[in-house]
Amino acid sequence: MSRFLDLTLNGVSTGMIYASVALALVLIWRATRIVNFAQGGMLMVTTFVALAVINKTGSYWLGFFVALASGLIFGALVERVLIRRVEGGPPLNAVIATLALLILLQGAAGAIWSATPRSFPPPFSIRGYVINGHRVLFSPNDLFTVIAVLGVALGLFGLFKRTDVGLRMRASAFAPGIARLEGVRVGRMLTFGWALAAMAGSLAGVLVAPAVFVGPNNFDPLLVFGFTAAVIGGLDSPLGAIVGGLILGLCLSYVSGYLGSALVTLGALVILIAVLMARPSGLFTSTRTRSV
Amino acid sequence: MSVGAKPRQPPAQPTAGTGAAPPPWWRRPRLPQQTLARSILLALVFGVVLYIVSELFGPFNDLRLATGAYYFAALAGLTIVTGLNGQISLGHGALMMVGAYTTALLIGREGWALAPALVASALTTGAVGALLGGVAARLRGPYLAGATLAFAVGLPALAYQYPNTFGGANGLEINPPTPPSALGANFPLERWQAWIACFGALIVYVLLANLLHGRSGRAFRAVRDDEVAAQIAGLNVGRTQVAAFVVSAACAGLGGGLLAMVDSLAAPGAFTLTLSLALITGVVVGGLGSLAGAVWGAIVLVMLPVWTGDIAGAFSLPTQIQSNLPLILYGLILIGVIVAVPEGIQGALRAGASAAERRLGGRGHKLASENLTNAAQKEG
Amino acid sequence: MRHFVKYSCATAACLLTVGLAVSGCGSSSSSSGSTVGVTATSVTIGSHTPLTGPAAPGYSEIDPAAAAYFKYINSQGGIYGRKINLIYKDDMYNPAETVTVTKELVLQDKIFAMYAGLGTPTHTKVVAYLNAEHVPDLFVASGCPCWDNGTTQPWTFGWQPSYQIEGKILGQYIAQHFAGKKVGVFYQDDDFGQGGLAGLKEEVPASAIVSTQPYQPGTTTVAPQITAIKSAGAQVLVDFTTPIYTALERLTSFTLGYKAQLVIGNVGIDPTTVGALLASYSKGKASTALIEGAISDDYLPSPTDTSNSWIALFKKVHDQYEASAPFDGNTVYGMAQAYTFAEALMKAGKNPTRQGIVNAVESGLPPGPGLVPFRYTKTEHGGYGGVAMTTINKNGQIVFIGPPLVTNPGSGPITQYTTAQATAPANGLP
Amino acid sequence: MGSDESASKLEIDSVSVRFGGLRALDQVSIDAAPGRIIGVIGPNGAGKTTLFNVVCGFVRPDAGTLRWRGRSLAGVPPHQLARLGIARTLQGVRLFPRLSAVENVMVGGGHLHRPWFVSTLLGLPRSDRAERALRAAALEALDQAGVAGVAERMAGGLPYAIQKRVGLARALVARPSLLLLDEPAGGLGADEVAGVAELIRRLRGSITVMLVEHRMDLVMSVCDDVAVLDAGALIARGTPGQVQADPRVLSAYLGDRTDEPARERKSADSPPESAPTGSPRKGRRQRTAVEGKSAALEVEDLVATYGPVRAVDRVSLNVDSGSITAVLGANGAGKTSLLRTVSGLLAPRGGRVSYGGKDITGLPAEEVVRRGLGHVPEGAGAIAELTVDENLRLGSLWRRDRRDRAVALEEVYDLFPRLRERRKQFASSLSGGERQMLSIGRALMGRPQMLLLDEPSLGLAPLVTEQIMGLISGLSERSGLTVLLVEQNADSALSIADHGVVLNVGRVVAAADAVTLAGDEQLRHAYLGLPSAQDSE
Repeated sequence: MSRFLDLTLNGVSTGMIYASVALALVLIWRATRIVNFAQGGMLMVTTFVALAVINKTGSYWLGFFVALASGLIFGALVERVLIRRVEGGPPLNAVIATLALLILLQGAAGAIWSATPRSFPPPFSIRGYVINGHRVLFSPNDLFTVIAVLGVALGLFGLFKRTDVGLRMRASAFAPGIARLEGVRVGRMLTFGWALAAMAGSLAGVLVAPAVFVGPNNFDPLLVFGFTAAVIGGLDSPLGAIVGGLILGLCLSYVSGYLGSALVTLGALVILIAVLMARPSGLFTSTRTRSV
Repeated sequence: MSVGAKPRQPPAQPTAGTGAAPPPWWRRPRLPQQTLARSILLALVFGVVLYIVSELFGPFNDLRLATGAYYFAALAGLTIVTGLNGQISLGHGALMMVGAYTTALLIGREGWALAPALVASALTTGAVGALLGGVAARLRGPYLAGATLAFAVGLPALAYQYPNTFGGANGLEINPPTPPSALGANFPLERWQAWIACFGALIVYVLLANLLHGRSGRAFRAVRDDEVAAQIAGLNVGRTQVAAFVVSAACAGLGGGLLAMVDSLAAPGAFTLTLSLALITGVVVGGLGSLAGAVWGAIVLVMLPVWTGDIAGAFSLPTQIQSNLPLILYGLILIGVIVAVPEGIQGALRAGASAAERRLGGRGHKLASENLTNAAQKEG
Repeated sequence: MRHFVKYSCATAACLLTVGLAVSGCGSSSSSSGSTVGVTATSVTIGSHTPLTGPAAPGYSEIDPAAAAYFKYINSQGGIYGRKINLIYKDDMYNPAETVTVTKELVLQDKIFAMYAGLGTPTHTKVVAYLNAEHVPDLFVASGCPCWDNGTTQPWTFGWQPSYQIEGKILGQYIAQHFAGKKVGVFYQDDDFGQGGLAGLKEEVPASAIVSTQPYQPGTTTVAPQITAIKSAGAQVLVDFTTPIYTALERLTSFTLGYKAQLVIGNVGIDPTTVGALLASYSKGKASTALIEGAISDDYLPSPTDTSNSWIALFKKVHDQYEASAPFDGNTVYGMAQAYTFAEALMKAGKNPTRQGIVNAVESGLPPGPGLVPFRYTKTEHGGYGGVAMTTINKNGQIVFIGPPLVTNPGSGPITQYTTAQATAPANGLP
Repeated sequence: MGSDESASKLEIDSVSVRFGGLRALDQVSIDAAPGRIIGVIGPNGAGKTTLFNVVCGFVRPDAGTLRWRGRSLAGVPPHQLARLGIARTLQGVRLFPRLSAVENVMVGGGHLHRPWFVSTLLGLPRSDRAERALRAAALEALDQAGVAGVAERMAGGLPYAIQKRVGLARALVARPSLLLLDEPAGGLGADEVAGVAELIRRLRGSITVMLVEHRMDLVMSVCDDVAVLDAGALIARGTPGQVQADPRVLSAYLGDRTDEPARERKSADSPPESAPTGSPRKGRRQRTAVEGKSAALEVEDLVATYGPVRAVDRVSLNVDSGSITAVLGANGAGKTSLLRTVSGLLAPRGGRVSYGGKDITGLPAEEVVRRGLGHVPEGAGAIAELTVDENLRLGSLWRRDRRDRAVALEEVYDLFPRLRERRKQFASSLSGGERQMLSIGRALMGRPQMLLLDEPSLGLAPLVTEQIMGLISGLSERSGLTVLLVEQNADSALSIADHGVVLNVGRVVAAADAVTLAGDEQLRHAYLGLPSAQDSE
């Protein structure tokens, strides 16, 4: 029973990490209809930046916020410099462009920071809480992770729902033509969407870095599982990203714990297919009928 | 308030009959009308070309030729499903893995000869493709991408889960094929492997060309262009999509089998997500939707790492930078190509060819050049 | 239909052109008569190793370290006046790439010998080829017992102690010092972890092993495995892990409040690497606090033991040629291996041939920086034949706690090796 | 075809279809007797295409039966119809753009010549034969459609009219016994329509043809029988002559429905209880001071294209400041394209647009709106995923003055009290009329000086239409708003307009003041294909 509890808690904390990568992917998909394979590389770079700041200043929180800020800038930059150039073309080209960016970023990170992974400090203790005399697999730092992801999700939710910019972004995502008629500069909103998405991604990076360390390839699995989570939840739904991440995190924790770690990726495949067979556009996207 | 132009309809009647001037001699090779005869002839031409190329090459370039040939088989498969049928697949690396393991198991464990083992690999992978295609036919766009990506990541787990059959992380090794003694004792193994791989690729090319220019290829492309119109025209969209996946998977399976033969192995480390992503990159950069594009894609996949390595080798930089420079160049070149020639290499060549044709052709060949443009589009 | 023909012909023409272009470049140098890869002034050897990709961490340091050592040797005049030129190529730990780069090295770069090809899943795929081509395949960087077969693979030689040997010796230590305690094993699900586990099982009674949990390289969380070992009540935890997973295991155990006597295989103990990964958790103590007291083993001097003449030599070379890289266990590994190659080349004589260097190795090599002897004979190609037990002290340094022990990969006995380590030559030349 | 022709009868019996609350088809029964050409007409949104979709199996009817040759079509998937002898063309053209014309047609005949998969793969003579036979049949069909000359050209690059014919050939090649044509003349010029009519006429007697059309010239000249749908119900059936004379039909088209009980299209759509101020007057507007006003919008020789279609063809018009100008014309006449080009959503290919004396040609939409030009788009202009409040606020976001934004919001809510009630609801939950109000309200949030309105009455009940027209008229009168109003419902539009312009196939065919235009033959011609002076030219 205590094992089940441990696996569940482990599932929740890894699930929240997946959720935050999924969130980043969903934001970009909603804004520009592109699956951003470079997300893993972008958050890797911002995490390296954060680590450099932390090592220089000794302040975790400064590094934390620098990561988020550099994510914002990086996302906007990528959209302006690269994505603009492939947006109008065949949809697969954008995918290839983000893949190429991922390779480029991993190469650059390897050249600058070397392949050797580094330690990234957690802001809070990683010693698990004690419940009923049993030290569980859930630490103050895990709690921080959950709170931070939910906080950013809520923050984004608030931004979307409560602010003018959010309203403009949603209008641009749902109906770009109508948004333009109402004076929304849709191009800027796309850039801002990429910036926000990269920020959500960089959050995932700093949150997960203490547990997977910082290296050019250390975040690769994160992208795969984050994308899987986003697809499970439905690529148009931020809420779906959170729920998808949690579902995936929990299921994979149980698969790894009860069936063996070899089956984790296969488990992800099975879960994904099961969900998509029931709902071909994910849990939280309503399937639209095709037009004749 | 002013009133616009009065209705005046230009006669839009098309000219009756074919009307096209006969194409100039240089673009009408006199070839047999029967597909079968033409296929054989083409295969012979290609075969001779490849034979000459392989003779010119040293053993290592022969190996590159063989590598290019198995990449081509997989890329041609991906061309069918993604280029012609419009279904994105990020899972063809895993399909190659199915083919490679089938070949390795049949040769290594069951003692089969190479040829039947390769055929069985194509068939087995085709069957797996039917399953995958059944799922894929229900999914669209990024959801299909996600499902196939999960397939690419998930399938290698089977190798770890059943180490007794699949050899775990180490995978399986097989003996390379032995060149027949008739070729002489010093006949290089790599050339023999190149011949086999090219023969396989040639079969894929000819069969797919037959398929694409016949009913099935039309159906694939029609479903890609407009699913509703295809249904109205009597095509079973779901079945066509599954069929495309089956054909595509069979090609990838053969490609995987050839990989197993060329590299003498089947191991999970050779079939990671990176391979699947490299394949989709290859078809897009080569030119989506034509077999010629798949040829270019194969050349890119084989040669680009070589070129980036050579360029990087020309510098003398600190180890850390030197090691990563090829990756950086690879990424930069890919981005450059995607931005500069969004239609891929084959697309750019066609555009260039028809532009040159127009300039050279003059007025007498106006219709002919029009034909070329159309033909070029048709190939896509 | 005609278009199809036309494009096919065009494609064929393109292929031919590309073919001609490619055949033009490369494949020009073929030394007549003399040994491939050996000239009057140089010996060219090649290696495959992951320089990029998920397997690169740590491993990517080994070949550059070796190259640095060869540069040092070259600056000292080389071996019989020949400079050693090491070409190492990135295979990204992908076996198909390993095959390609190996053939490139052999066919195009015309290497004299394959040197320190890294990894079991990768290098196993080229052993048959190298043996068929009679290319010396020296000092594979992996502890698989599969290199150790002079009869079927006369050209292939291992170098480090096999994982079984290591497992056996660690197992004996556990059986002797922690008798009656429950043992849990956390291991990488490949031949490295499985080999270690198999060796361990030779010595530790099956009843004592309460849980064996494999992990997949690349997995992001090992919590499910550690909770299983913890709930099985293991009092001794054995890690056959890479440094990253050693660190992940330590962090997870820390979170769980799981305390057991740690035993860590040589691959995953390097205090520099593991310490760097755990540095953020040290809170003022040594960065290796979480692995303090861990039992391990080694066959080379510790990189932190500056009093050791070999370490001093390697540090000097490192500072001269590869100062920007860290100086850790991988560096020592790479340089020690390079030294072994220099020994073999020296022993092969003034006019080295491929057969000559194989004969030289088979006739036995001095252990050089190693604490234990090589098991090189006509039939045995296994490399170092044992290890010595170590532990991590308060300062994060490796301390030897026992004499060098040697054994064979099978069920042979474990015996002490009493010869002391030789002193490093001042000029680095054997 | 021959023997079973007598049995080749399509029976549509009391078919009803509902989409959510909308009743798309209401107990429609139509028989198509063998060998006859039946036209299905009706205003936009009458349910014509839905009827075809039901026949083809894309839409499952909620009630009623369909029988073909005496057998039920229930559960027959669309791709099997070809084998049952039913072929269809689609609205627009929807050729396979990256296939050549002849390949397009070959796809349509694919079920007639099916070689074995393996023989195709190997290129055996058997598949060659099948392929040749199919190609011959396809070329014949293209020839029949009069476009054999383009056989090898890529379909996507063909002129629109040619594409239409290729589409027809794609249906004909299957040698159907029943041919369903969905707007075969849509987007074609008069000469081209005549050609299509000739083609269809040639089919008479050999196969049954059912066609959905807005182009009355075509319907009237080829059909044996005409069925008229309005708001999902069959309202008339008879020969073209009978139908043209039927007052119900005229009122369905021109919107004069005073003698008819209002039919509710939407179950939830009761008209707004408090009609906004400025309730509509039934008579024409009699505005006087028109000549004293300056031109607000000037359009000169404007050209815009959608792919191969020239949607707007050298249109020129002026809209006076403070006036209401109605742009009329049948479906596909280019009205919406005209608005989209003016407001910057569609890049013009030629010509000039100026507003308030300043050139705004080619200015992007987000900038045009900042010049005080609001655009109320057609149909579901309300963004369904946003709430009423959000939709409205979106309209004023570009304006700096935050306080005035709130004022504007209150003003719009005052104008549409019904929206205030639903401010927290998502737009998707609104009725059609409410959505239209929301779209208009959102445009007003930007305090525009001019409003471009695209079919505000589309799909609305007559009463609601009346109220919306009243509202527009009131706005114009009270605040001097200039309005360019695109409408199919000519009578409603002209009831409030000062001027009217009639578009046909992208061109202006008539322009006059509203009173003159309402009685003009030209208008009736454009809508119902009645003979007019122009035809005798």
